[in-house]
Amino acid sequence: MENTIDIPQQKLTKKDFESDQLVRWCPGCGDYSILSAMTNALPQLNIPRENVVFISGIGCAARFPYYMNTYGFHTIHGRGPAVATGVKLANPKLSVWEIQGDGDAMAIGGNHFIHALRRNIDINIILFNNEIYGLTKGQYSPTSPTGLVTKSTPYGSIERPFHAAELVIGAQGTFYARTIDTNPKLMTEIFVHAAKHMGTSLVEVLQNCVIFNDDAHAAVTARENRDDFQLHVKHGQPLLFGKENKKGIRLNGLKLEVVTLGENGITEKDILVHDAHAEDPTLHLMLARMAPPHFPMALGVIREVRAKTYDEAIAEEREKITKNAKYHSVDDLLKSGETWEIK
Amino acid sequence: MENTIDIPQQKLTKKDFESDQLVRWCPGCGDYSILSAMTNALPQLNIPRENVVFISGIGCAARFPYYMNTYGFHTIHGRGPAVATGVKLANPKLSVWEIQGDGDAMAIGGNHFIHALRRNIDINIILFNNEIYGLTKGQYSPTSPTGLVTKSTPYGSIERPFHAAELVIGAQGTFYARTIDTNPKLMTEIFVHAAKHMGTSLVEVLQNCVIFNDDAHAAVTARENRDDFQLHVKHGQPLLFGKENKKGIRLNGLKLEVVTLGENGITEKDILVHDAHAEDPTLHLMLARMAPPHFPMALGVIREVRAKTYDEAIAEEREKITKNAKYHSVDDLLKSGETWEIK
Amino acid sequence: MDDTLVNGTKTTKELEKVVIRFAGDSGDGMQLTGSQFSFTSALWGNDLATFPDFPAEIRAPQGTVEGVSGFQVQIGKIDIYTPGDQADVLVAMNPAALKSNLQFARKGGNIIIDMDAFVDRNIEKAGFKTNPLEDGTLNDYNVVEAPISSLTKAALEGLQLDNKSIMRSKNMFALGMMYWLFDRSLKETEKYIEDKFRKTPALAEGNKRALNAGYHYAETIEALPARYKVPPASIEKGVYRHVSGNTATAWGLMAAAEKLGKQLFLGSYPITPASDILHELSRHKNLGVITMQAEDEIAAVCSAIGASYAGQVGVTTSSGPGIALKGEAIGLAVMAEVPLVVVDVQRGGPSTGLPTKTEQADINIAVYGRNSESPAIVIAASTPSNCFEFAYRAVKLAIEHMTPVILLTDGYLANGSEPWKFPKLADLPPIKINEPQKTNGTYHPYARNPETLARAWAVPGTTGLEHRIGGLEKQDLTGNVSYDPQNHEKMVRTRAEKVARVANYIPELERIGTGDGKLLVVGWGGTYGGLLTAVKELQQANKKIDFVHFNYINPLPKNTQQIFEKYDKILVCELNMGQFASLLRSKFPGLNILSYNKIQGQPFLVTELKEVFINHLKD
Amino acid sequence: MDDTLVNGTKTTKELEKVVIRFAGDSGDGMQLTGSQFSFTSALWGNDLATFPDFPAEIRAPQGTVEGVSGFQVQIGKIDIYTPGDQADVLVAMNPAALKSNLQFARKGGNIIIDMDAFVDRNIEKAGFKTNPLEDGTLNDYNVVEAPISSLTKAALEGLQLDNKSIMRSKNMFALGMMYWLFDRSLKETEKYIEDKFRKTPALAEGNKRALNAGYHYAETIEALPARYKVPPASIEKGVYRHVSGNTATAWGLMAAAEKLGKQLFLGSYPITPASDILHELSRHKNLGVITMQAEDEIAAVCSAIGASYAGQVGVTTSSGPGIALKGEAIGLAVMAEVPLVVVDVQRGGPSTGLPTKTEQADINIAVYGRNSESPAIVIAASTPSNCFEFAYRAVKLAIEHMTPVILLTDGYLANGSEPWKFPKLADLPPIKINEPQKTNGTYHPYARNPETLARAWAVPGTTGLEHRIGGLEKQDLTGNVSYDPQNHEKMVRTRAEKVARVANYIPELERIGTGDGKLLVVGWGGTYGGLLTAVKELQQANKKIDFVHFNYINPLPKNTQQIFEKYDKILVCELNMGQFASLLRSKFPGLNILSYNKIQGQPFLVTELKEVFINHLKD
Ligand SMILES: Cc1ncc(C[n+]2csc(CCOP(=O)(O)OP(=O)(O)O)c2C)c(N)n1
Ligand SMILES: Cc1ncc(C[n+]2csc(CCOP(=O)(O)OP(=O)(O)O)c2C)c(N)n1
Ligand code: SF4
Ligand code: SF4
Ligand SMILES: [Mg+2]
Ligand SMILES: [Mg+2]
Repeated sequence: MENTIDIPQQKLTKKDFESDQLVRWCPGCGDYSILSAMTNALPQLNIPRENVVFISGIGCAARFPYYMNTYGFHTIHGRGPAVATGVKLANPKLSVWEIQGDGDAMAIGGNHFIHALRRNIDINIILFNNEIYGLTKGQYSPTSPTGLVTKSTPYGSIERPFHAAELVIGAQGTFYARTIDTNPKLMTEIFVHAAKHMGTSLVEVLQNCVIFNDDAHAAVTARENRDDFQLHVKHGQPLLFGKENKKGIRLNGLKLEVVTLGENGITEKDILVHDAHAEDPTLHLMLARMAPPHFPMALGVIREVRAKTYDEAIAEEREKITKNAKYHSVDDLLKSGETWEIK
Repeated sequence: MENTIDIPQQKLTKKDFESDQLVRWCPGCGDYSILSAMTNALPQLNIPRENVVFISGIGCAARFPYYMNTYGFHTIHGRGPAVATGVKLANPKLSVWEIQGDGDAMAIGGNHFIHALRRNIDINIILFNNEIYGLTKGQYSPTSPTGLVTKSTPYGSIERPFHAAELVIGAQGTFYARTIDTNPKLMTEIFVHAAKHMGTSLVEVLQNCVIFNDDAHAAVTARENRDDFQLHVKHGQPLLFGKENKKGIRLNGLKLEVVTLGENGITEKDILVHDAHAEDPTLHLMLARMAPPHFPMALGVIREVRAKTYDEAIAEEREKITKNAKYHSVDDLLKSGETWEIK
Repeated sequence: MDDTLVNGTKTTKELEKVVIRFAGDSGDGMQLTGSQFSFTSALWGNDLATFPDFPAEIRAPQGTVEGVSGFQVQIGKIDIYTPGDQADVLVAMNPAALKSNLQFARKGGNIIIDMDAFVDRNIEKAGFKTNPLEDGTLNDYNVVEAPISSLTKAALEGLQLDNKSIMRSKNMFALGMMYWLFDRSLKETEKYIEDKFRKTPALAEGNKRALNAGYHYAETIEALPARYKVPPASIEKGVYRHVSGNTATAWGLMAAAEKLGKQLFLGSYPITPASDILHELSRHKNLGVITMQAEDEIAAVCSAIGASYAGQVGVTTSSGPGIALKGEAIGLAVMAEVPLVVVDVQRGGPSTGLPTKTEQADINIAVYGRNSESPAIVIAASTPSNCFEFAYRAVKLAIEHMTPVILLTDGYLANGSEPWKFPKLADLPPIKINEPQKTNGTYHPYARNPETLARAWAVPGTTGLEHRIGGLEKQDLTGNVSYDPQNHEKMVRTRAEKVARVANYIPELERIGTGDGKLLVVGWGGTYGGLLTAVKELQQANKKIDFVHFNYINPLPKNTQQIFEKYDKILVCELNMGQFASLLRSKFPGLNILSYNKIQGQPFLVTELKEVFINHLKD
Repeated sequence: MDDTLVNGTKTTKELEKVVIRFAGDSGDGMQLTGSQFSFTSALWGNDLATFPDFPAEIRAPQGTVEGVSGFQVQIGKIDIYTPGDQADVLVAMNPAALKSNLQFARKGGNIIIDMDAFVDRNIEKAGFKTNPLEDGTLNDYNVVEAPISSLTKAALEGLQLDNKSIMRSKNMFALGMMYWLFDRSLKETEKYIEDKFRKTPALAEGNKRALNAGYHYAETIEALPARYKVPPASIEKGVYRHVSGNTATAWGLMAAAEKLGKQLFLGSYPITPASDILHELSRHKNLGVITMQAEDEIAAVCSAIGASYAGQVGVTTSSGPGIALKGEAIGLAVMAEVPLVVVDVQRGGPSTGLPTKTEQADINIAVYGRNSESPAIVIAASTPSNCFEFAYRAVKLAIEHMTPVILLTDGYLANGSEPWKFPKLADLPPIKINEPQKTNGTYHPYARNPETLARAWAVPGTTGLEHRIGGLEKQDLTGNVSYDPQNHEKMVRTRAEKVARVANYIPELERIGTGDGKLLVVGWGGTYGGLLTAVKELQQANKKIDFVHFNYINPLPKNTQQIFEKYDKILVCELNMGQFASLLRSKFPGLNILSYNKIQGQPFLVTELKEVFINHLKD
């Protein structure tokens, strides 16, 4: 594995990762707290600043790289995963972060999104899901719920939305985590976790767009819903939630159900234990699909499976081929095969 | 629903659907039998020829429309679902078929593929999956297995493949069926079934490319594997297979397992019953994921769920809006709002 | 009005035309203020043109330069073709608005500011080092320092409105002042306010009070130099409305579809400054419109092609980066010979460029931006309101000639607006569909109309015309796939000739001028208003200068050569690096075709143009 | 060899050059036969050029016209620049091969057929109504009816080979005949056979037997009119190999990367006729090559941009439809000013067009096919082997000027091949990287080299140079986002000037001819061989005709105007509708620039060109 990361000379701080550019999101936008979580997370990774690259497409979210004091490339709409793939393959030592809005990732960029996941290239994709097109002033996105009234759906959207988790796992994704912009600590934790995963890490952040889709995630994020509608999953831990962790998730045939500890004789033993590392994604999909009002929403690392990354595979292949190679320079290659001399 | 289909004047036959063009696939190509199954299926649908449209992108598979004596449009690589969507919305009375190769559908066309499924527009997509790029003479495709040696992977592919079923269901697909080019009867049946499904029907045909990827599906399709590695699923029927249907699929926690009737006290009651109509796709995904050598491959209609189609939703919306509309012509519209007269 | 609005005693002065600019924070309601002023002036009988100047950021922090929103309107008793170069009156609601808009104010003009907003914190936020009201920055202007905020507050006292709502009425106070200044009635705006706040009477009352307070304040104070009168213009009789370029485009498309008795299918992906066409069309699904917000621009154009193929009017709308993505699919429509309308609302580039700014740099991609020999009809609208006409014509040409039409508008036309004497559907030119016919019982999908060379539109669902088409080269007549070399040459030339023959169906160029000038000014698209104004003003000053403006880019009008060859100098003025000039040079070798270019994301100024023309007339 | 190969007595005749064409079913091994003949001739010392003619279908049914595969080679004792217009000797292995290849045979030339294949069923399958050997179809040719199949069978008797393997050796029989006809040694091909069938000695033996049997049969029969001698050409000394355009392109890219000490990153999506570059590069991952078969062309170019941004040599390869998809991303590279090489192997269009045929119609999209003002360097290779040089130069220009370079080749160059005196890496021109420098401790990503105007290549991973770039307009020097109007104009002009200045770093045009002719023939790209041959032949006939060929399209060589202005007539010959001529007209108004165009998916014929030139010289 040539993918070893240099360790910086001195311990970096949050400040070191903040660029000198004025942050220009709308006041109150959820993007601010994501930015802050990121500048909190990076120093924990012990990667020199110059080895960190932020790539993005276009959108409000995609302005992110300008605000990071690292290398950054604000590319074109939806193509971030493709550019990031080129960056990572050109220099596997880099810690590559790719920032996408829901439109960027799942509308115009849908194809690159699923293919990055399939190839399992070792980059970290942070998906800012505000269920709206922010930058272009409020059209519905592929994650907007049916019925949403937006500039381009004055009578309410008639489309069925994607669910990021299902698309990610359907595309053979190896890492899927979900978090919310109102929980900085969880975000920071998950960014660090994502960075450490070898392969394409997909972190979906439920992000609030105050201007065009305010409170889209309130059913989960609102203070009063925190206990009943957030389930923080952890590998190896029982799926408990609610005030004092009194509620839990139980398997019933091929269905999940919410149960209360102590009621009807239910004990912790009945509660499903999270296995993020299972190759088979059945459980991950079931957890990811949970949503209010009948279920809490699962937050945290839902799937984390180790599979060979695309960059690893390339390095391995090169090593093998080089070992058996008959020539070692273009000069040799040109001379190989059928040649003749005119004297 | 304005989506009612005219009934043709007289009963049509297979011949009626064959065009006068010389079929130009390689001798032995699996595409021939798919074509034949299609010309078998269409007369059963009782749709007048002029209301049938075949749309395709580019590839060997995509030549299909030329061979059908219906309307046909051989468009550009990967964009068939988008063109087909436009066709269906422009005239919901049409029976729209969209033919794609695996590269066309899941490489360049990946985005349109998943979005057609998400919107659930009432078209029928037939995916010719030969796990290779045929027309461009043999490069690997997003469905090629890791390790496959092709023109562009002389040392074997290092990529992880998509599984069509998982991508389709991950994209909120409502209909997924799988069939094989060596079973004309099953193909015909499934094409008819797909046509009757309201919404995007996705039929994956395991197709053999004799030239560039011969026997890619032999583990399932070879005569000697038929019994042990094909499971023909039917809604409401137990998942039995093998010689004399002696083997079956049983649920064990969140896993499937192959069991033999009569062994260890196993009876038909232990065998899982197929429910293609379940909204929750957990079972469908588990079935779709089964593959040799440890499992048979599931063939038949694996998922078939009724959800409002995009074309239905548009028609409904229009009806509602029209009922409440204040104006009924562009003339009226121009006159509406703030106007003034210069005299 | 260089010669008219002067400081002086408080009298009423008559003006030919005047430019007013409203600027404030995004939340200050400047667009509304501007529209109301425009509407009232239109009712009064002025000719006018308006242009909004939106901030690039969605909602930059309050009080920053990035968050300033502007609205400019020129009104006149003469014909008005542009929103004007520089503001004779600038209304600046806060220091940031002043900071970013001072560049648009005419030296010697009037600046009305909300004094209350000029507190240290705001001044600093706006990026001023010192207070501009005190440091001489405004020496060249007549500054009216009005305590707009506090007076509004006072006027609204007792209305039980929260502070936010009160502050939101400031704009009405400013508008009231302008109504007094230009001697306009408050009636229309009062009516508008009542309509808008029907459900919140307190707000209605508040806004009306602010409006009146502003009016009376202006009447009272000494600071306002004079009262101005811009008498009604002599405007063609008829019923008018305001329309922006994007709205006019949407309506033109709808009108064409209705005329044809077909549905309008829009496949589009949002992009500034084109999105409003999608938004507008989404509102009219009762009029046979289908809008599909596609997953990307490629799906957008492909779904439109599918809809056209299936017999409806297929349209796609976008701007530069999106247009770049559509090239392959437009090529398919060229080859398959299906109608398709592509609207390109041009913006500043290259790449993402200056998304909210205007530019005219997509001629190249429209004319040349497809692989191989792939000719398309390219036309361009030239005023906000004639976007209607050219959108209509785009559909007409696409369907009558069975080929893609690219309609170029731009950010300036899209967002600008002007009064429009709108037509009746019955008066619009008919659109003729090429009906398919069988020859001896067989249908030849590539049989052609002998005059236009257009093939027929045989749509799925029609009994007996089943046929197959596609992107591979087609055999003449049958449309079957053909690799025959001679057939290929024939088909390439036929497709080119088909587009060339469109010249027989478009109007000839109209020359503005006597024809004996030595300088011909040439423009195309959205720069029409500025160029026309500059040329007319010089013509009135007896300069020998003529003008032609192109709405048809490919093919060119038939009389182009004939007009051009009379001039020593042909000066092509464009908001790009000379793309149309280059195209003209390639078509008319031997003529002296010069270029004047500006690439600043801004329209031409009339003063700037006049200077350039005068210099050219000198040597 | 119009004047040389004649029917007559069995003697040896000397020829200056001769064209041989092998044609048979896809499975008949015609490509191999042709290559062997070429290789043997090259060793013998002939100059030569070859071109394969693949069927459009993957594998059409045996015996049909659609399934015929051809290979043409011209060998000479003089310099050979093309595979030749028409075949002096056509080998047709079955009726379908005869049917589809007769058009390429010279009247009066020789046709060698496998008599055994001319049975009724095959004749009918090929689409002949009657037997062409009997109905007079071949009256104008000298036909040699050889029982190739049966003699091969006889020769291989007793070898325990199945019928399929025996029939597969037919091609060697035909090759043997050709070796006798042109007096060539069998040695090299025997060696090749031994190598190829090392693991199946019976096949090796069978093929050798067939080869020898053909040779001896030809020696014996009466039908062959004469034996021909094409003496060695006077060829520059050195070591040679055959190379096709696509292979040369791949190797040129690799050479540049190795010279730079960088990795070569190819992001590509398969498309005919470009895929072979991807295939070739995939084989050399031990030489610092990374190939990524992307999900589509957009991902392909974007990954290449990412790789360039991160400091490796980023390249993408495609053909027309794929190039159309890359426009938006190329625009990003223009704006971000990162190096990028885009190889466009042109094919017949528009849309999917004629995917297996050649054409030169992508100048427009290469030069103009991006939104807004988005200049790119455009260069074109002109022979199969100089694809190496221009691929190398494409990398050099992209990196030294920090901007995208589009390299145009075409299907004819890509698949054609010729002997190539390949260079040593050490002899190739150096490639200079613009190294980033800090000014007073700060790094300005948009600081420029004062001569080239290129910015530096500061790659992620470099300590202290962290910076952000993107597709929005950049502030001069800092590269920060800027909406400033003046800055925008400056940056648009700077990017244009940067590309214009590339003219200072490319060779001037070389004129072939005396300079006193009145007709200047102009070509570009892959038509070089044909044009040069035609012009040279006329020059030898003392016609006043000169020739310049362009490898640099944008910018043009500095001396273009200077050369052009000497001529009354400038005749631009292209395999399109006149795209380069149009570009030249737009740059050099006032010159008499004419066009000769052919759009048939086929290269120019020398005879055709000579006729055109003679006509132009007349009036
Ligand atoms: C090719 C192209 N098409 C369209 C656009 C316009 N555009 C910019 S961002 C955007 C969508 C933004 O939504 P999302 O990705 O969800 O990001 P958000 O702004 O919500 O963070 C669109 C449509 C563009 N810049 N380029
Ligand atoms: C834009 C574009 N890119 C690439 C191609 C070349 N191309 C044609 S078909 C094809 C892939 C064919 O594979 P698949 O879709 O699996 O169909 P199959 O031939 O196997 O039936 C490719 C890469 C093209 N025609 N257009
Ligand atoms: S528009 Fe929405 S997403 Fe964009 S910056 Fe504003 S609040 Fe955030
Ligand atoms: S290449 Fe393969 S898929 Fe294509 S026609 Fe031949 S056998 Fe069929
Ligand atoms: Mg969003
Ligand atoms: Mg395939």
